[in-house]
Amino acid sequence: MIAQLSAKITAECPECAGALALNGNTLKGEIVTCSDCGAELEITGINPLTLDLAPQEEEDWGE
Amino acid sequence: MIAQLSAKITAECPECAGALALNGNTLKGEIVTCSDCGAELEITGINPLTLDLAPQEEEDWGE
Amino acid sequence: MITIKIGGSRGINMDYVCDDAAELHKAGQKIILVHGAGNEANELGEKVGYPAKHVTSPQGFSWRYTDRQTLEIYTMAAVGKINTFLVEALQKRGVNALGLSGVSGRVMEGTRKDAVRIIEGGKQRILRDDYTGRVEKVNAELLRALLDMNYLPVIAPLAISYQGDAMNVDGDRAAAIIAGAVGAEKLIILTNVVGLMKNFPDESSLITHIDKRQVEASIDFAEGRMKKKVLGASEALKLGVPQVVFADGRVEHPIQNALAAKGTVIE
Amino acid sequence: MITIKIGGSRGINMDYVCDDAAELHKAGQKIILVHGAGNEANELGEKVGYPAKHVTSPQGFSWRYTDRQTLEIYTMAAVGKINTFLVEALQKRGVNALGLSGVSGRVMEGTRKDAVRIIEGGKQRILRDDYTGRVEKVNAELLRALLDMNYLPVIAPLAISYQGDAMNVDGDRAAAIIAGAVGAEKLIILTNVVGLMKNFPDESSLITHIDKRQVEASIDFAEGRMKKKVLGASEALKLGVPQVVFADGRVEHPIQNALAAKGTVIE
Repeated sequence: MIAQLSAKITAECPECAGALALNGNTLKGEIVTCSDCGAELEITGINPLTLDLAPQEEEDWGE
Repeated sequence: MIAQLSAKITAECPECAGALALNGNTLKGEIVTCSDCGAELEITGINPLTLDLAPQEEEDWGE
Repeated sequence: MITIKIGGSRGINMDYVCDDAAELHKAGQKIILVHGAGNEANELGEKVGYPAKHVTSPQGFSWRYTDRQTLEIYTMAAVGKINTFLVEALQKRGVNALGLSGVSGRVMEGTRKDAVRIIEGGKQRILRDDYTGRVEKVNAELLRALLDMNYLPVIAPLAISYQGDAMNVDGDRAAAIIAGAVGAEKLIILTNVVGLMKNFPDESSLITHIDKRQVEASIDFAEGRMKKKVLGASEALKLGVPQVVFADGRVEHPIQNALAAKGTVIE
Repeated sequence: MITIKIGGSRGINMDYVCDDAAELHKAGQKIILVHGAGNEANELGEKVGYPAKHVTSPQGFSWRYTDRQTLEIYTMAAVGKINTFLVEALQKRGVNALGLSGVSGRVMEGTRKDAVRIIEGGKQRILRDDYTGRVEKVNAELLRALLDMNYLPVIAPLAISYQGDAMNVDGDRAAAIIAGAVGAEKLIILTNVVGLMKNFPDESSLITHIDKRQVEASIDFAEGRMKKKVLGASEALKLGVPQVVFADGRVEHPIQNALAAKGTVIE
């Protein structure tokens, strides 16, 4: 099972320090967009909640 | 499941043509010894019953 | 020297392929075989109770999410079962086949996607334990040495990352990179269809010839897995492989058919 | 050049073995690794619902009855899982390892027992579909070529019969025949015990040295699987391998310990 938040929470955007509202079923690894600066962020950890800029990676054809 | 005889049967020894009594649970591949000539025989088939001289093969260490 | 990719999908007749490969090899044709593992890996995953999970990238490409346990299942199917018994089948036909996964001798090396973006249930997510990657380098020196000793290399679709992790790779793309690296005259891709068709599955709409400059555009005619085969073809052409042929792997003499341009020829 | 057999049984520490092999290989020591597959094959058989069946010969030797379905499971475990991930572990340590089963390049060839005699439920029976056999020939030329190109060959316990059937073979005996064929200076057999002991399992009764002329007699000190290892040792000595060492594969530097004669040395 993928770890996920247990309740709504407001976090701080690592890019612009803006307030980031996260709903209750946000998953570990999920990508969320900061409404203030528009940066794409990755939920890198749930307990405790940690965020980071989401990696931009190229197209992937792995099979 | 290994094929086996359904009832007692008397077969003919392929070596000495002697009578060979086979009990009901004789298995396919089983080695039986002819009481007349002492030859080691292999039950090569059940339906129909076929017999042959059992191969003499060397020691085997296969794993 | 020709490189032949045998699809992992159902319908391809391995006996026909091996008969043809043996015939050609004995006539002096140097061959490298690359195979897939899709179905076998799925079946084994079901049997051991850890079914394959496919994920899709935001751009619409899907692949097998290969966490460590899936990698073990994939490797048992690809290297253990398919590769070994393909080599056995060729040996039985008097061909000295030699099976390798790309992990061995770093035959296929490349980048593992340590962070892969997928879309699931409307949410985008990053996967960090996906042992999937792209082939970027091929040990052509080893493959040539084996060919010179008259072996027929049979390559399983597994590569090694620069950090030394085994990884699941796309067999079609792997065949393309190998063909380019060893300077193959042709890359033959055997599938369970007659070739690329304008109106799939109408076989009479078979496209017999595509100019290599239009290969990217021809992806529109490709259905599902065929997309990857067309990408593989275009990769091979870019690497200097003169000709790529899509041919039917279900019929007799599939390789000789391809050599006689029966199927879709891209050059 | 040394040949090392890594047992398939539990307790052997693969990290210690790979660390040591990498260290020695980088120092210029040529190595061929041969591994077993006993446990993994049993586990996989259970998982896929086709458990391994062991049979016993009238002379008391037991082995895995390898019908075609068991052969597939055995091959997936031996070639797919153990071999590939052993090669991966060595690659991760900067060693260019290259995994092969004996089917590939006919590295190991021999006779398949098309008729095997077993004893079961008091009855003697002939098995005709047992893909088990004895290694009789080794492709030393290929192994030497790979060693000269600085690869570390890792051999899975599978051979090919003269008729072209893949077959399950005893890893210890295979290692012995390989060591003899490539002219190894030593055959090191790593197990999950300190070596041969007079009173198993009392480690203080370790036999440190056996004259090769007494090796056959020393089989009386061998328990269960160790019997086959002693038979393998004696086979290697007969083929001209100067020294065989039984060493403990559970501790650090297992190979260097064996080179320093820690364990049971037979010469």
